[in-house]
Amino acid sequence: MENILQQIGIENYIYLSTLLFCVGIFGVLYRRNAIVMFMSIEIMLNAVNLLLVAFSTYHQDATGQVFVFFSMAVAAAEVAVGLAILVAVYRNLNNIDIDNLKNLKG
Amino acid sequence: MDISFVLIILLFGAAASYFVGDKWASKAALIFSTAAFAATAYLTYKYTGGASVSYIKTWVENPMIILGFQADSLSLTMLLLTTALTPIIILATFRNSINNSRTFYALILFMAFAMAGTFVSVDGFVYYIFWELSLIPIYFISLLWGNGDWESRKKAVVKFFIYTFAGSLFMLVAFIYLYQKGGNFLNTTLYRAILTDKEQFFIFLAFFLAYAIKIPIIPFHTWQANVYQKSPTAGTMLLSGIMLKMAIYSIIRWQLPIAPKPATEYMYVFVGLGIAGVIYGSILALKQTDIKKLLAYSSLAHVGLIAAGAYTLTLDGIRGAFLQMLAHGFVVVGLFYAAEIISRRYATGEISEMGGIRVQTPKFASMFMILVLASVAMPLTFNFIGEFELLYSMAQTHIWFAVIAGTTIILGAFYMLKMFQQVMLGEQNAKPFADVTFGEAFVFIAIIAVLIFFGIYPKPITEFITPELERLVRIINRFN
Amino acid sequence: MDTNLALLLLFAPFAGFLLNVFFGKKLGKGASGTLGTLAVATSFVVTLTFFLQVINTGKPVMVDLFEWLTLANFNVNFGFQLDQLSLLWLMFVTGIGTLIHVYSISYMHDDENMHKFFAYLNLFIFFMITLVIGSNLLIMFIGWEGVGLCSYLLIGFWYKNQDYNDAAKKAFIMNRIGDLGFLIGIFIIGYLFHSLDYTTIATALSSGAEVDATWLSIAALCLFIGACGKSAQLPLYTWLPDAMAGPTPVSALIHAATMVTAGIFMVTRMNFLFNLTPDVQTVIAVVGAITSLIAAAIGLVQNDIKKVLAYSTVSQLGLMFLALGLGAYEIAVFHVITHAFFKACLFLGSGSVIHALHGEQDMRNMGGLKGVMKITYITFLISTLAISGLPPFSGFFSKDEILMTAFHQNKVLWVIGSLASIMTAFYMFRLLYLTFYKDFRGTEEQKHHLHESPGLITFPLIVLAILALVGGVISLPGNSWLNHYLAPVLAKPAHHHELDGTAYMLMGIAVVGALIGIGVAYSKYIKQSAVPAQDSEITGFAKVLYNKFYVDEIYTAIIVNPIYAIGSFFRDVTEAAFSGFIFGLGKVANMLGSEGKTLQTGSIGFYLFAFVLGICSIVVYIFLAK
Amino acid sequence: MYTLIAIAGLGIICLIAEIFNLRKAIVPITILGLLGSLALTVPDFGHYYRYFNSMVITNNFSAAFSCLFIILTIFLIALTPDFHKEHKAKLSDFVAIKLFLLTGAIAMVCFGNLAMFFLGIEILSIALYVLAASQPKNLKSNEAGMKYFLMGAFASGFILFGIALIYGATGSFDTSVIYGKILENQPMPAWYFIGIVMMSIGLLFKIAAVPFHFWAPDVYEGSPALTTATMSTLTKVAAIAAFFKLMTSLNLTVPGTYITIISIVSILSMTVGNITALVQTNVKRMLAFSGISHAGFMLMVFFNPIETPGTLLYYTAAYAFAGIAAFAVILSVCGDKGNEEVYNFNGLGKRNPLMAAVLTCSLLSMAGIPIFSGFFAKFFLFNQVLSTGHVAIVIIAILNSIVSVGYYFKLILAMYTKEATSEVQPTPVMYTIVAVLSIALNIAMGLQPDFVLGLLKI
Amino acid sequence: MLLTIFYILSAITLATAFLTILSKNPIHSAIYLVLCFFSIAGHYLMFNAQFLAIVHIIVYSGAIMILMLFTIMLMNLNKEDEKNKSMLSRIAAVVSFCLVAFVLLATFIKAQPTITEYAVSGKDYQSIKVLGQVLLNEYMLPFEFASVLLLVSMIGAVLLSKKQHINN
Repeated sequence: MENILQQIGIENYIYLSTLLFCVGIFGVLYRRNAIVMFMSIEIMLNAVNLLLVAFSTYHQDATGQVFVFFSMAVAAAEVAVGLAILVAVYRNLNNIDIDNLKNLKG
Repeated sequence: MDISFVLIILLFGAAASYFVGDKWASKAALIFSTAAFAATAYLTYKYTGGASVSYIKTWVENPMIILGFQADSLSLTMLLLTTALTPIIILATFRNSINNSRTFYALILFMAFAMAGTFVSVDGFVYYIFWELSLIPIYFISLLWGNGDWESRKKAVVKFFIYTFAGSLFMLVAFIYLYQKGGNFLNTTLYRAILTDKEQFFIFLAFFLAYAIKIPIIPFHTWQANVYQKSPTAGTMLLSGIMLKMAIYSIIRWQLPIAPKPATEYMYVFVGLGIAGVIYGSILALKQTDIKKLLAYSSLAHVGLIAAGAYTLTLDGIRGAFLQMLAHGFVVVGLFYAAEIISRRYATGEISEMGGIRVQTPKFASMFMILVLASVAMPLTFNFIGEFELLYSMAQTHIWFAVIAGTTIILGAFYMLKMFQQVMLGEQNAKPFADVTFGEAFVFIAIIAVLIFFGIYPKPITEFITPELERLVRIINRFN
Repeated sequence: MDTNLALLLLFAPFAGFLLNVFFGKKLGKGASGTLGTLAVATSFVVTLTFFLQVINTGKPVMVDLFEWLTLANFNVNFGFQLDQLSLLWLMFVTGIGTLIHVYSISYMHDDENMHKFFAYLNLFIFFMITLVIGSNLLIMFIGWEGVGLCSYLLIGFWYKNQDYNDAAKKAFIMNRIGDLGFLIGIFIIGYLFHSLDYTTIATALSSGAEVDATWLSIAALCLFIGACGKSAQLPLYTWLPDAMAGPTPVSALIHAATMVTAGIFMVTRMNFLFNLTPDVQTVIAVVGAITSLIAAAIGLVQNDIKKVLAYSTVSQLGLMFLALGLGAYEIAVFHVITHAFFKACLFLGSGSVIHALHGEQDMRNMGGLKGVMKITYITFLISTLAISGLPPFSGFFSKDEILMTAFHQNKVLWVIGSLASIMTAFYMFRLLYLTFYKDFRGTEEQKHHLHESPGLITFPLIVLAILALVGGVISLPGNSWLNHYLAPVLAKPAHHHELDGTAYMLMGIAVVGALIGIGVAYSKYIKQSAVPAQDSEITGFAKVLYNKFYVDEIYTAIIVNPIYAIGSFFRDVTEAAFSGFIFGLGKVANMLGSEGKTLQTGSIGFYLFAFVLGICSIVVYIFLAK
Repeated sequence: MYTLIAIAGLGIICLIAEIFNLRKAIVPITILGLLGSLALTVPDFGHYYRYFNSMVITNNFSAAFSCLFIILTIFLIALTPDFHKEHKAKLSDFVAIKLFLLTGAIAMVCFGNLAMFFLGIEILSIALYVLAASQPKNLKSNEAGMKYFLMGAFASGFILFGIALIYGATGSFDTSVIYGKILENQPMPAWYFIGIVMMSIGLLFKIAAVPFHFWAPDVYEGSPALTTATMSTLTKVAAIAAFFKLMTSLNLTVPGTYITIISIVSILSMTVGNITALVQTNVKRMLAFSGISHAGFMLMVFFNPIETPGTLLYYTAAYAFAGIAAFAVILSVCGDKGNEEVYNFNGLGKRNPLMAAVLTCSLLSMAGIPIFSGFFAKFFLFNQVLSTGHVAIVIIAILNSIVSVGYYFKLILAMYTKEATSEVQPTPVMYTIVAVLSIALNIAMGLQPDFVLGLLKI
Repeated sequence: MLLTIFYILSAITLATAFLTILSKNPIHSAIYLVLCFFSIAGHYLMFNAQFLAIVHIIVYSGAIMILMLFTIMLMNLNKEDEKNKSMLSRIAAVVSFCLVAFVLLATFIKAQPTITEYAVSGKDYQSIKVLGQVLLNEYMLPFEFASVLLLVSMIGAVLLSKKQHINN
């Protein structure tokens, strides 16, 4: 069986992942809604996952995909903790607007 | 028994003074400092008998740091100065009521320990550690037991600390740099380090910064007057009597032998700076209204002269610097003590509020007078010996140096006598002035005895230090 | 034996000093005075033994005690050289010293600090002896500074009066200016000869060693500056008149007879050096001549009895320097000795007068004392005649020798010297007339208490007056014992003036000049009964003279005030600038910190933005920038 | 390896103990357990072991840093009960989280595979997010948690991205395999180096180096003080140690530009940290900036990475012990004041001389004044850097040290020269013990630097 | 053919990702994100990584997104009431997006090695069996360690959400 990358090219995946990663960065910077920022971070992580899978294929090696599992676990854990913090913030502020969190500065 | 024993006594004394409690702290401090003096004297005796009293041990393997306390005649002399002045300084504090005195005396002894360590270390790094260590106690002594309101005191003391700390950090860099060349920090190794002219220049400069600030040489002196004024007198005595000698000693011991080329090349600059300090300090002293500030500026003038002498790189200059260092150490402690006695009784440092004291206490006046005379280098006092050699060395370098620096004997007499006149003479002061107590008189007499004895017969000291100095001068002039 | 005796010579006064300092108060006034006097008398006796010994053997006594100062190229020993010159000096130092001590016992009897006075006097003698007998320049310098110190202490003896203290301080500082010169001279000599011993230097010079002439001249000049300070020559003479603030015995001892002659001693001591530097000799002669003239001029109009004597001292010292400058060392020494006799007598006499008047020093408030104070008057008269240069009083011989030498070498100097002598005769007789003749002009109260001084005061006066009368015999023209005696210590043979016609003519001129001065004084103060005007009424050139050519004011304006001004400048400007610079660094750091603080906005968006920018710049730098 | 297992087990024991109402026993057991783990770690010295297909590699470096982490955790856990005395029910959680955090930290220094490294750093981070936000009622704590979480997750993305690129370049996550690939001398795809840079950025974020430092002051200030203590000591040390290990094990052939970047970041960190710290009035914030500057100092080890592991250990240990001591005092002073402004320290010198002395010592140590180990740390560092000839950066570091004295002394001055503004409160014994012990360790290191340096002698 | 699919999928991925970010309503964002995840799963499928694709969908779309949606609902955030960020910060966001995208892409383009022949091992490397073996043999320790991670986040979540009982 032929390597799929023969047709598409690893570079395309790199570009795609990079773009997706940048979109994630953009999202974190652009939005003030914390939950959407979380989502953007998920996009970033997914971009990397995609890259890992692409490289896994590139090397015809399973470890890359295994690593994606860990990455997913991490993503899940992060989201869990993140949402817990979010809830705590919401309880105090009644909103999750990140721009309200500017008390610590200077 | 070797030289580390003295350090241990002082350190242990610091701990002991702290733990015996406020009531006995001063006595404990006195006992331990006297014991240190006795030990030093004994060691000196042993050393002159040909025994080695050094202590050398490797401390850290990599980088190679050697816990080396070398006893040669120079370090022993300085050690003697330190341990002799410490009990005197402690004795001088006896009449004061000091809060938290156990900490106070512990800090004084700790400082003596650090300064003693600076004088005897042969390893540049260990030397540096002691050098810095000595800053901390004086910082707290000046800060916590000083005079004047908190804000100005804080400003002065913090400035002093940061300033001197800043200077010495450059010295540390220089040491590390030298270490790269030599492989250890021993001064003998560093003397032999092969350095290009440029390296020597920068190393010299780094050392100079550290020492110029500590001595202080103008224009690095701005911390001095304020700190002297704000510190408690014990602190001022420690600073002016011993601590600034650390820097001059270090010039002779470290800076010049390690990097003599820039010193030769730019000799006029450094000697000139020292001499400028003489004039500058003297003229400023004339305008002071606070007695301790006046003495501070006089000290600036004197140490400027000493530094200038050391930078002439001649045997006379360096020996003069060394002798004058000892003499100045004693005389300045005495003068500050006198100032302390007056300002304690009159609760002011303002000269204008003094006067008419001699009528009330001729004894004190005489002793003060002798100190004033010693400070203006009256012959037959130790200071004359030092000043003569210093000025002579400058005359050898360039006659105008001697002429300009020599104005110190005129200007010095001018401000000191002016001060003495305003402080002591005149119609009886309305405020009563209690006669000196036995303890106070003892301090003065001890100092005066030293000054006059060595003024008449300096041979023991000169003979003791000269071979070592000659060796150093040979090293310093190795490129010519 | 010699060593012990020399030490006794030196330390007898020092012991007196110590005893008086520590036990003087307990001993009581009489005992402390006696103690002090005995101490000096002991020195005198010892001096006498040495003197006779040296006259007999002709060899100086050398004492080496120990090595004092170690320098790279040479050592300075603590050693003494008791030769003809120093012993001669010691003779009158200890001799007159003893007399003045005796005098002081009575004079200072009312002072509560009498023991201190004697302590200081003894200390002074100690230092003076050190100065004289030292075997090298540095030992001389010890004494040099030491006598300066004692002068300071004694001028400011009544320390409650700040004016006196000012005078004392001024004396000390002026001396120190000279001392610096002296020190520099010592440095150069040390550098040139690698020794400070007189004998070594003399040997080196006489053996014709290669010595840089310029440096030698500079050294000589520097030494002379030192002498100017100590011996009150232009431009450093202003302290001496002020020094009259001290008790009168002090003025007699220190500021007339002994200390102020130290400069002459030093130049004579170093004559082998000065001989080789003719330029400097010229300078010395000129300075001496001008000083004598100016001081005499100022002396013409002074009204304070001691000030007149002080200016007269300056003037006479000028004459001595004139002699030194002309290379006539033995003549200068001769004049020193005669001057010591008559000037000490004059001062003590004036002290006696002041004593009688309870501290009054202004001559305008004196007069008519001739009748009451017979002994004082007579001794004073003798001394006045001596200083005016009338034969056969001692001053005639010494002054005449000086003028004669000047005449032979430089007519201008001779004229100046003669003028000064004439003025001297005038103001001395002015002094005499105003004080002793006519009617008493003081208060009734004073008049009531007028009395002759007690024996302890008059005895020294009598002795000194006799010496002033006959002192000239030690160096009579044509047959000078002194020249003979001093020959071993002088590098060049003494001047010998034939007693030819010129000599007699010059003597005649001098006597006539003196008589003119006396005559003018007589006509003005006896015939016309003039009394000097009050301070405010003095006008014209007299005012300039009365105010001493405003020298003090000029010095204040061009030296002291600028120093203070510079001090203010340093204190207010440069100190602030240096300090401000350091604090400024701290301020800059703080300012930057505040700026940095504003960066910390608290906004996550901004933080992330910075994060991203950081990444971009790093990536660009590493991967894209080439 | 066994350390890791033991500590994870200890965490679980903590959780179980809570269930069985053994709350009082938690802390003693934990501390004993940690001491036991310490004993387990010590034998690792001098050996090189690989465990589980090279997932974990222990050597001197990992053992030394593990020991340091364990000691720091002991201190931190000892401080916990008093700090959380109002939330006793949560004690086991806090202790357990700290223990897991420790496992993460240890994983970061003994990883043999990037997966372990990644998991380790994530455990550490997530535990810290939780701890930072662990006062849910407190808005400051929320804000700190939120900021830290968002930015931390963002940075994790970069680390992950870097790992992916390295994998792409080498086809493996195993550090020794990667190292082998580098040694093969074949031209590496450029991804590899991009990956290194990405990971570096992520780690620079963790150690709070400029310009990735912005989170630190805010988070330090907002977090509960004990968390701040953890962050500024344990976390920072773990991050820099991991960074160091990563670089030395992966990064053989860096181009010069990389070192330039490191030195620029180092200089910026020192300067920005110190200068900004000068104007702070909140102690935690000030220490945050001081931590930033120390991160700059620590980064200087990369100039001579072969020689410097000992120096790094020494520096970090000195810094961490001083930090623990300082925070123990801060906890005792500001425990229930709700803020950590400098004025709270007014008059401490009189109120509680011992604590004041400890804080003074620790600040002096951080400022680099002998004989405290902070000084030696700086000295060893400068020595190493100078031996590679980078004089300029040493000079800049020196200038920064001077500036740093300014703000450290502000606190000291407050303690000794100002009158107390508040009542005297009893200091919990544990705080005192921890403070004294840790400053004693600091000073002991100063007196016997050879011991610590010798642990990592090459 | 595959390339076309790749482009289509990529377009969907990027578009939905953008829409996630640009939607005002968080619910819409979430739904776009789910779509984005699906498209990524499509990529995985293209790589023939079926197991991973399924896991991906289960974990992200099934767990994480549900959690998020749940939170959104819980907080009543399904409104478009979010105030926009200031213009400046939005411009900054756009600028930094463009910048970072440009820089990274440029870097990768510059760094791109020319690969003509991709390795084909012929071995099975992404079936469930292989992945399971790798995960539970070689990667056993990280696998276990991940449990610690999850435990921490669990404790953390509980700790943060637990009602506060003072001294109980």
